[in-house]
Amino acid sequence: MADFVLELKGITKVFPGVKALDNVHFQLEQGEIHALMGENGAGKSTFIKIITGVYQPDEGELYLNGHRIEIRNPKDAQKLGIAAIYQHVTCYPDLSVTENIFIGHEKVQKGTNRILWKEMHEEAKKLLDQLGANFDPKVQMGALSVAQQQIVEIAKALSTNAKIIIMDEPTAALTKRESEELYRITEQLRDNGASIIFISHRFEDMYRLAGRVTVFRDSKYIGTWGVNEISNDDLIVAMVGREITQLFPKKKADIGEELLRVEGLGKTGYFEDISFTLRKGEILGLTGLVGAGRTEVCQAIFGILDYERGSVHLEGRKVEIDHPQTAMKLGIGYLPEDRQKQGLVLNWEIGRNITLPVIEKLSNNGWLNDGKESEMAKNLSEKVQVKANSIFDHASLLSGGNQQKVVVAKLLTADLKVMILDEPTKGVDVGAKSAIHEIMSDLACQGYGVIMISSEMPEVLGMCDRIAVMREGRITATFERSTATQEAILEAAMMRGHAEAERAAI
Amino acid sequence: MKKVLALILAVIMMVSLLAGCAAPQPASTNTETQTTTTEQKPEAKKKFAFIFKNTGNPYGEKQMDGFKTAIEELGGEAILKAPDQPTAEAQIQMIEELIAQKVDCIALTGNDPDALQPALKKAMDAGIKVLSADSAVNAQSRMVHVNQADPERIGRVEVQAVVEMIGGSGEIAVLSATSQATNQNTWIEWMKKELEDPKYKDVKLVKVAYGDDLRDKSVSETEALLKSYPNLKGIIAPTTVGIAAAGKVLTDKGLKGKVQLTGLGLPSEMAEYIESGVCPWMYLWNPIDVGYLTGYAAFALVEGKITGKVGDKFNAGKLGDKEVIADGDGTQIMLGDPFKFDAKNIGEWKSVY
Amino acid sequence: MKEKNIIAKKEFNLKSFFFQWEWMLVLLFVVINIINTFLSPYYLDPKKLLDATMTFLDKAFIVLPMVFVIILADIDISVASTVALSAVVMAVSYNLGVPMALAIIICLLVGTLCGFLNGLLIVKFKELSAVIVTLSTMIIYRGIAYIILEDQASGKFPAWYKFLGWGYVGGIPFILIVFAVFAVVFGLLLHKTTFGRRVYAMGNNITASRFSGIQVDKIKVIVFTLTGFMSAVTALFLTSRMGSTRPNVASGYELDVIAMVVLGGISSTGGKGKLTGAIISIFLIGFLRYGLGLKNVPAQALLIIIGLLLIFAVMIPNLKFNFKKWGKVQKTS
Amino acid sequence: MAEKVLNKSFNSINIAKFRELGLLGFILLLSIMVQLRNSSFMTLENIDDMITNTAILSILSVGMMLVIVTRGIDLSIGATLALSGMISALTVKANPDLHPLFAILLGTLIGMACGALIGLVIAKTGVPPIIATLGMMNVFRGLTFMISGGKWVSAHQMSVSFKGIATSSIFGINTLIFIAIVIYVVFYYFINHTRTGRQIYAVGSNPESAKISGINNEKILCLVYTIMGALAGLAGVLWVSKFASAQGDTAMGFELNVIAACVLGGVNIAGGSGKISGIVLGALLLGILNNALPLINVSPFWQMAIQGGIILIAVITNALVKRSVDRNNLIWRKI
Repeated sequence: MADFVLELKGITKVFPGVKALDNVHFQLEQGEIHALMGENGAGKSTFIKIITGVYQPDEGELYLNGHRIEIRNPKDAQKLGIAAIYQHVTCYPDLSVTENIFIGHEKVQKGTNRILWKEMHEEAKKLLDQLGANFDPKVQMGALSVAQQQIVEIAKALSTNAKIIIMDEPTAALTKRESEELYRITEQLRDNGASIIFISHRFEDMYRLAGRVTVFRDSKYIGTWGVNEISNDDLIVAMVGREITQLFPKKKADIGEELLRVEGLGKTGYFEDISFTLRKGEILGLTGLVGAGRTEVCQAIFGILDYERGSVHLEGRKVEIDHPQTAMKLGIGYLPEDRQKQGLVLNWEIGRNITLPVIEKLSNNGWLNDGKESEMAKNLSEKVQVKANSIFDHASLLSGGNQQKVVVAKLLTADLKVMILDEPTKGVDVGAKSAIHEIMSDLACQGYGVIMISSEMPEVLGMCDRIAVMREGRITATFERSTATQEAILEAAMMRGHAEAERAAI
Repeated sequence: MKKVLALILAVIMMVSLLAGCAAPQPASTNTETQTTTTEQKPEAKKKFAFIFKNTGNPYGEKQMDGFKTAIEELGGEAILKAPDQPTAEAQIQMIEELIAQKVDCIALTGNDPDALQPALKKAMDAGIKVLSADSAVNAQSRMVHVNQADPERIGRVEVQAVVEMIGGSGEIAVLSATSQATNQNTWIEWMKKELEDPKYKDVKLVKVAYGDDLRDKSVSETEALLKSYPNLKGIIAPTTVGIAAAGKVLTDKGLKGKVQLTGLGLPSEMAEYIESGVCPWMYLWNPIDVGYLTGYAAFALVEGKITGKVGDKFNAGKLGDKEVIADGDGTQIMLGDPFKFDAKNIGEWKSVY
Repeated sequence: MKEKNIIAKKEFNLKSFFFQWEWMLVLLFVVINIINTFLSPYYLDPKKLLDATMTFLDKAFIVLPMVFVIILADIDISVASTVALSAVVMAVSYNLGVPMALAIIICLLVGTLCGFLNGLLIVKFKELSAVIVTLSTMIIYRGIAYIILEDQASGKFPAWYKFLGWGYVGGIPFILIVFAVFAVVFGLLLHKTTFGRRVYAMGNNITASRFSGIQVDKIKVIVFTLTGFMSAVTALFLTSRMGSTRPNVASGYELDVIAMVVLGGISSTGGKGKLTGAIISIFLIGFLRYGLGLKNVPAQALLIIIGLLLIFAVMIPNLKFNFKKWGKVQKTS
Repeated sequence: MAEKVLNKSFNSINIAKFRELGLLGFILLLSIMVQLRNSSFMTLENIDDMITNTAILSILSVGMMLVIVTRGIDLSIGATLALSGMISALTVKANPDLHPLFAILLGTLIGMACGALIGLVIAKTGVPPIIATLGMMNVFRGLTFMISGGKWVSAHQMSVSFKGIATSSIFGINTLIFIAIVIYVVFYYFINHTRTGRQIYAVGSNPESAKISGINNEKILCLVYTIMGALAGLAGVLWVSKFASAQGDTAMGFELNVIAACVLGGVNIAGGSGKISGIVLGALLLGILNNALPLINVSPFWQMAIQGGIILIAVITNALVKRSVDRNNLIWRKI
């Protein structure tokens, strides 16, 4: 058992004011897929960056095949055969796919050091084919979908002939079908002799792939188990440090009269002929593949995008929404998909972030009122249970789940009727996830209408009263909670005609 | 809250600083700390300031040299200043600085005839003598102007020169500095007046181009002139950058003898083209003398020998006696006629300025 | 898990209060004043110091709105041309017989319009950055000034107009008083109103601001319009100080103004900085120039000193606080 | 899905091509209009003049493009140009027998040193490029005045061989143009076919990822500003040789022309993209404007406004064209 491909002993990393890793251990066996789990902020990302040489540990030792090593920079890691696929895809949008794959280890002619474009394009094409992707490697990276970019990242890892591959939440942005494709690729990599560290929040990822699982909590090492040795509940306890009684705490809400009605909404190239209604106390799920136009429809209702055809009716009255401010005044709120880019001012204090949408209302005719602001910020951050010492902590210092809670708190500031939540639990740890679900359920009980965009099937089935499925810009089916099944939804999301889709739709 | 506090503290700091200033000042007699030459008089030396248009201009450096020589001959202290850009705004700031230094006299070559008026008035109100040199400021903002040469003479002489070069008939053009340069515009006016004379009926002024005293622009303007007017026979460039740039273009294009060039230029810049014959001859005054005369005039103003009225006379060292004469609604002191540089004398001048 | 109480009261932290860029500037300001006092016996004269402010405060009016522009992570390099155009239009309309008071209003309108146009173009063509838009309008505005006035100067304003640039109220220069009033107004606007808060939000993250219901386009246009307006105010005072105007006035002001703003600790990447910093840096640069001018330091040396000051002033806090910032960056990643 | 992507990529390639074609079309249109007004425009001689005058601008644009690709800007190049021009002119004045190649080398080295200094300040201390170069602009300009002592170096003080750099020709092409073409070719190869060249784009496209990919961002930044400095230094020598005069205020404000050429040439000010062919066309457009406006007798007072207007129209048209192409793409997208 001494022969681990990679072993880390007693790793500690301290940043000013924070201990990001505290005496952490890890052992990776040859040819295994090893899941690394933990809540956001448990130290997983820092841990990876130590393996890939982005950070240096303050204490502790690294062993590769039993030899003590030091990884001073990412280049060292690359030379040692370690590659990482990061959570937020780290691509170069202006460069071609080929370049993205080969950046840092381009093929060059010996002697002249000229880049061999032709060879690289061919090699890239080969790698992509191997991964079942059929786009042209000369395409600009920025023109690809997130899932395709993920595949390029994997191709990049393959191209370095990496022996150790780290995947940091690769499935977070993927749909079920795309995840399946990823599972297949990951297993293929393992079969070819690579050892893989797989980080994910999704239990299904772990069960599907991993042989062993290691859990971190609060920067500390909790333990390592074989996947079959540990129950789901025990794993949650290990990660969260407490028991979570109910993953989808859907409470029964009284469904009232119609709140929002969308009729024949269309925008060339994005979505067509979108009609649905939302009633008081109802949670409407909007699902489908990433890129099916769900986000665009909701952003059009919220006034971020404009729509070219159709109409939106609020409480029976036709409304024109040309700007988010109008939407908010009418009582429509939107929780954006990307909390870091669209939801938060990261450099700002929690309090300021929360009150930003209603700053005008809290002011005395335009003059800031610090007292009212802190009061509201305090109340709301307690209500959504943000883990922070004060409302003056910077949002950038919070973990992903807590950041998401702050964004939810922002939504609660305004006097809303309709709330649109776009992937509210994406990349959020188990604890925060259930907290967000609870808030959502409470809101419905209070008579709000909630639209939830989600790609995660259990979440959709567990939380929604009704489910609308979109495919390529159109609504293809609507299900009542009682009649919805995973298979039916998948069928509506993919339909016939796409050979790949059929294959992926289990 | 912090911001307000910071603001208040900053204000307090300022106030206390100013309050400190109000405290009795050190006696003004021991303010002179550095002495460079032996003093002729027991009390502090009188201070004479000269502000040129901009720094890094050899023409201006020579003027300042001349001014300094004169003032040192007379036993005063010369302060030479020039802003980094030729703007009136910068000169106003320098005038304020000189007023604060309690100089006795400010001489300057104005970057704008009118814009310096309020600042110079303020200086005169503070008892400082003000005169302009070379590039005049308006009559209200000066006591007297030292004129390097009569603009009428400059304008007429240049037309006469170019007409002689081209043999009495043909198309000519003017390549000036910026479109708002006062000196150049006055000269061009006089050129046009000279051309009205019937004896120039065969000479046609086709265009006034502006090279903005920039090398690259002057070059492309010259090239445009040559192309737009293929029959062009002569160019007058009454500006040092313009004439050198035109000389370069004519040399490169091998147009020596086909297109004649004259104007106002620095001998050092133009030596190459005068020696080669591209520019048979040109004119300029001696900038050192302009500065020197300005120095003597400044000293005479401070000593009270002249007041800037027409008819005042004073001795200007090696330049002999000079008289104040009328100039529009102001007065001026004339240096003399422009000096002609040709292949014979350029050799001895090219290393001087 | 117990519900934790979240603190909502800010504690006054003496260390962090003094650990601010503005104090560094104040310190620098004091040092410069002390050095100047030693260098020149003429420096420490309150009346002359007040007079000195008159020479650099004209461009200071643009510094105030430029702080907003740079907090928005934009830039406006057309300000000097706006000054020239509004000054020229004012002078020309006065000389065409328009009463001076009306000519002043026209001047302010022209400046405001120039700024509004910048803002509109920037908002309507988001593909073009503010640098490109204002680079083109910089050339266009001054070009129009040339078309209007050609090679002429225009002036001969009524005598009372001179008061703006040269007058005193109770021994204090009028321009200083007006500047102080504007400084307070802009300071309150930036730090005490919802408008200012939104400007900061946009500078930090414009997408999140939009999603939070802020009318980002409207605010951007307002900020650029304000910049145009204040450029026209500069035009008023500059023209008064010069007594006449030309199409080439105020050339190079844009770089001076930006230098002052950045020295004041307003980050060119947006979202950070305070108005006080910019105001201190106006006086810092102004008095530094004045002091060195009194010593008759050559213009070229002045250029070098100010250039180095600018670089070092921005460099020093970067070096000093590096590890602190570094920590934050790492934690978020 | 795959079909959609192919479609998309096809169009994105098209847009890049379209930008340059559009610019080329605009240049042709402008040329025809000028030609109709003044027939001497399209003569060989005038074209030669025009390209010679544009050579220096386009050399500098190459360097500026690299700087902008890394999300930076360099305002100091006018001053760097003046400084290296002045020092090499003074050297030539002191040693008339100096081989012109040595003068070129000297100027380039001085510019390189200036650029390296800027690069170090920006890369090592994190001072924003606009501030660092604004400060250095003042410093270099001041140094130029100090070194020259306010004097100019004039034509007669320069050796014939030195002045000959700009007037001579190689293989029948004016040396300036020849040097410019060599620089285009070298840099085309450098940015497209070498690792370091591609890393410049990687750093500009996504600095964070570049760090993770093991690219030394600081080294790349230093390199880019050093190249810019070296090109400015080279341009300084060429400038002085071309105009046969070195002044303290040489090329004041020239940096704005260079930035304008880059912007017209489609270099994205937000970093990550820019092509040699684009900036050559951008520089050419500016060169044509400078050459043509005096030729067609436009009043000097109108020239500035016209130039500004054309720059604004060019960038706005570009934006509008790109929009309509994008919209067309959407219509073709099947829903």
